[in-house]
Amino acid sequence: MALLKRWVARQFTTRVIVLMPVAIAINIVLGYTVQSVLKLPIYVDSIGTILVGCVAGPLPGAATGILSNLIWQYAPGIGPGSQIGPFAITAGVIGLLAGLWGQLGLFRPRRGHALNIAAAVVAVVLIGVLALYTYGRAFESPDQFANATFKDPGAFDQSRFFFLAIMVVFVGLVSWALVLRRDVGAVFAISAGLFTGIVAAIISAPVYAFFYGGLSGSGTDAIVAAFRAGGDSLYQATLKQGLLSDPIDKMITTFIVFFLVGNLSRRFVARFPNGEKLVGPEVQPELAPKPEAS
Amino acid sequence: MAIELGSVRYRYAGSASSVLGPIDLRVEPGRVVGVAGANESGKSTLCLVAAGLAPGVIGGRLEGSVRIDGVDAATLRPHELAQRCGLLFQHASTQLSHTTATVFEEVAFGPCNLGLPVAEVVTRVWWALRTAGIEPLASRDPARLSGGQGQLVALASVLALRPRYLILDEPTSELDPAGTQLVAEALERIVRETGAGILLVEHKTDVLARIADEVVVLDHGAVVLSGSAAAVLADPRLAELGVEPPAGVRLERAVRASGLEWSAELEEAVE
Amino acid sequence: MTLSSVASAAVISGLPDYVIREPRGFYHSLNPATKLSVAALEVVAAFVIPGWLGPGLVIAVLLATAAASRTLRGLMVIGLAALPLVVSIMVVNLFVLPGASDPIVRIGPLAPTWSGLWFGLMTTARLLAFSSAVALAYMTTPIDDLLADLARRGLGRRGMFVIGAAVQMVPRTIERVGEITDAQRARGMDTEGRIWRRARGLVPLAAPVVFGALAEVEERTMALEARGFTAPGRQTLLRVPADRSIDRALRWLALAGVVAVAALRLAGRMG
Amino acid sequence: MTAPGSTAAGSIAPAPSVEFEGVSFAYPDGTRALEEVSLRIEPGESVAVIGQNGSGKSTLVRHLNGLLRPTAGRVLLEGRDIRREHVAGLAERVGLAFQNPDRQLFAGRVSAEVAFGPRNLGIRGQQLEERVVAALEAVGLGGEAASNPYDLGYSRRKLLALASVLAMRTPILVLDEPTTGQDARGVVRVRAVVERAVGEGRTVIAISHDMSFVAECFRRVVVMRAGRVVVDGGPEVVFGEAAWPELRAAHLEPPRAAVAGARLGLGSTPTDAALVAALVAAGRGRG
Repeated sequence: MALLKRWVARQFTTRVIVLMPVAIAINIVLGYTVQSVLKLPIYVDSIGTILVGCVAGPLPGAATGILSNLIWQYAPGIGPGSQIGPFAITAGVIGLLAGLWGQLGLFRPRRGHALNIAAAVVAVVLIGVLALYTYGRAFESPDQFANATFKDPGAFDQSRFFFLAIMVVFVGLVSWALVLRRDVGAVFAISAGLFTGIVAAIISAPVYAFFYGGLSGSGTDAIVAAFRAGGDSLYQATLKQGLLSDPIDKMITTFIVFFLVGNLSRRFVARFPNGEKLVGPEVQPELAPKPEAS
Repeated sequence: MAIELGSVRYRYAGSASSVLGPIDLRVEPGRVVGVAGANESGKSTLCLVAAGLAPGVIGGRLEGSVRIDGVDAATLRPHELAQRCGLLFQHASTQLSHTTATVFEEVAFGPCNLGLPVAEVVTRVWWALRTAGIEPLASRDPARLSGGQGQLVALASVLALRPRYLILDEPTSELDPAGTQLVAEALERIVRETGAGILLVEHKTDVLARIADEVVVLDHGAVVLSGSAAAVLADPRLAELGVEPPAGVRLERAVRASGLEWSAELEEAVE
Repeated sequence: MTLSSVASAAVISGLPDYVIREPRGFYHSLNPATKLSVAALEVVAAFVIPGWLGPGLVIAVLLATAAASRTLRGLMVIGLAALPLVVSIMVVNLFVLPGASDPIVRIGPLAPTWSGLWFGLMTTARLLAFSSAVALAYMTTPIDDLLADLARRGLGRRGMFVIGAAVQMVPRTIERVGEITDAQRARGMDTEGRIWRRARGLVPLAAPVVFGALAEVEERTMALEARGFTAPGRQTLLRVPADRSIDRALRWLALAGVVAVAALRLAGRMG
Repeated sequence: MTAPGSTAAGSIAPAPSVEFEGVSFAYPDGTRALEEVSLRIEPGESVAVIGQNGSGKSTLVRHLNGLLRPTAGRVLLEGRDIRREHVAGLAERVGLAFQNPDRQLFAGRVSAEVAFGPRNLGIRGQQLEERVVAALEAVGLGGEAASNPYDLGYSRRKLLALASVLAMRTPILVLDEPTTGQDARGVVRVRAVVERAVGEGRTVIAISHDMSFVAECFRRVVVMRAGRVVVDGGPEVVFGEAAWPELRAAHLEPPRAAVAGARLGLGSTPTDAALVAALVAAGRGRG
């Protein structure tokens, strides 16, 4: 019991308490800005949650996610605030998972040692098998999607088609990260993002289906409509849509967070509860905290 | 009775070398000790150390002793330190709590944290607002103030904890001339009326010339010049230490350098 | 401090009016927890009572409450914000509702169905009932009243700070993101070109938000410590929203309502 | 026009003239920030804009690269209205260094940060590298190319932000409060950057509260109050005794040398050097 209390207290230092509101505001504002300024079709409304999770731990991460959605629902300043509240559960799980990834050191920069590369390969295989299984299960009904969109039924096994789409994005992001940063750690981070995305989709689907008839008011509704036209149930269509867009969104988000954490001044990161797991033992001495300027 | 730093050295967590020290410094109640020096010469670190927050809150390693009114700062917890020694930074926006709707409540944030009775909180808030010279702002929204006003609210918020000493880290560096003037006036009033001891880090040597009794100059973490404000600010080594001398001193130097005499008439005109 | 009435507390403590901020009107003056309980009952009723009775009844009650508390306009804004979702719900359900086979009319391959129309309208009604119920609580309850009330019911100062600061941080972050967008556009970031060129702006836009915030976190942490944030014991609450007997009665009623609706549903008597 | 010390990558296009024609601007919340400002800045001029916070200085300069568009009036570069031009396109001609570096630094390395601007302008390879090195040298950060920007102190981050705009080699350079938070060495760096840019024939426009910096580095000073230009002229005009009532109304103090010169009846002496020259000319101050 005392151990549990210490574990909790260790994650909620004053520094983390100060970071949380900032992260909540980042969640609410940044996703909206990316859509309005850069006009990109992604949500990225969990950067703050994943950041807190990975620098502070699972509990602050979960708390940041849950509070983000509740506060956005309660005081809807911008964007789709007035419908976001029920997804507090998803956001909480995303934060919790990010905290686990952080404590496992998945956001740490890694060099291309043989051991790291081997571990990365294992991670990719694991996440690939997991994704294949999930997509196989979710799409196990006959190929109605193909019926609805492609004239030739049987030309596509839709679970494989979607699995492939996700994997293309995965490989694309991973190779971009490797070219950009020459850092094997990116493989772990983006794998973690894919896992998070799958979990998020599975949790969100019933919420969507129950509260909003499976729709979100954004462009992805067209996909839901296509599945439904193919004969899927409300829930199934929503889940399939989620399994397409959530993993992509979360892979991009974790990719951004990985990039951010890698670019962060060591001095800032090191003072957070998860600091040493993010900075990692591979940091050269000259990267150790430098004196604060006046 | 004083803040006393005895041969203090400090290094940040994970850093191999000291960024500060050795430093011996004494801030007595009713006195203003100015600190000048180039950027990254250790001035901010000195503030954190003197306020007892380093290493208490940010880690790192301290050698030597920091005593506040004879008590070893290392034995005091942050909220106890806060009631002995107030700390103010350069950006007003980072110091306000951003949880309050009025300046009154913002200033009350500290006393409320201490769990004081409401009547005591109210008394302290009015006192702090009066001392900082911002009673008329009490009902305003702290998020909608000018830079100078915001800094004075931050100052009042620190005063409300009734510290005997104030440590100010470049409180005017982000302010326009009007804002700088407001803060300088408030500091003069605080010393006069409360007898607080002030450690003031400041780039604007004109401000130091106006309100500091003594000035120390830091270079690479160590005190290289110290003495009365007038003497230190007129020291010819100031510029090479990265400190811009006050306007009057620069003018005097320019006049002398051109072979002219610094007459009483000139000195009066520059005052 | 007594919890009986805000006004009497003000007399005792001498708090200024702009800190008390006495709520105007009956619904506004209800205790925040009461308004949240009522909202919870409304949401549960809208979703659990089958058919049109649930959402219809709830929307009627909401409109009446909003009219009485002069928040109709605000409710309209919330309704408008949900417009994209409403349109989507109507269109998708009208044309592709799984299992629907009662077309209103056939236009080529498109066949809107009656059951799709009803399902869409029902989902819309529930959605509007849900977001309006929450919005009404928000519009009649300032966030610091809610926090003060939660604090009395056991929320610690850390929780209060996180929620209170987050709410105020949103407009500040919008402002900050605006400045960052300006700075990067001034350096040639493309916000108008092709998608992959725009995608390259993702990190330059997101990174300064996060880095800047983290750089501030250091100073804000120390500023909080310097204001006694980690002092032991409970903090003083300057203002505690009234909790009258009518509040307690309403909360019991709301609880009873939730239980009744759930029980009836489970018993299947309304199905 | 090739400036001394510049390399092959360094030629800078000739500066266009800048003209504000009756520019008014109101923010969406109704705050009126500019009231019919008319101003013409010739190529190669160095102009300081001074005034209290909230007087409209920052709003004014944000019109130069289209970040803000006038609610009335026109902004012209080389006689052409910029209303229809994209910010990304104007960035080629107008470089704007903002006051707060933390609103733009995003890269993990100092050199990558500086490369962002010129890269957006289509500069690549050798040329890009040269520009980055030259810009970092100009602000004295030559040795920090591989550092993390946030490992530098605030004042050096500010110099880095300045370098990131310098590297774009725009013919017009706009600096918002470049000396704030700088120590004496930093101010010397900023002065050198301004003087060099002026020497290269670029137009330099700076907002500043530092009156001695303004008086010594700029040949023209524009005083703003409540969204209007109230005084406009050389430092000797703006800091001369006749303009003091306007300065005071704008909550500004003339430099010490100007005050001393006026008290001694030496006319307008906005800088230390001007005061000394006036003393010599008047044969005063000798023992």
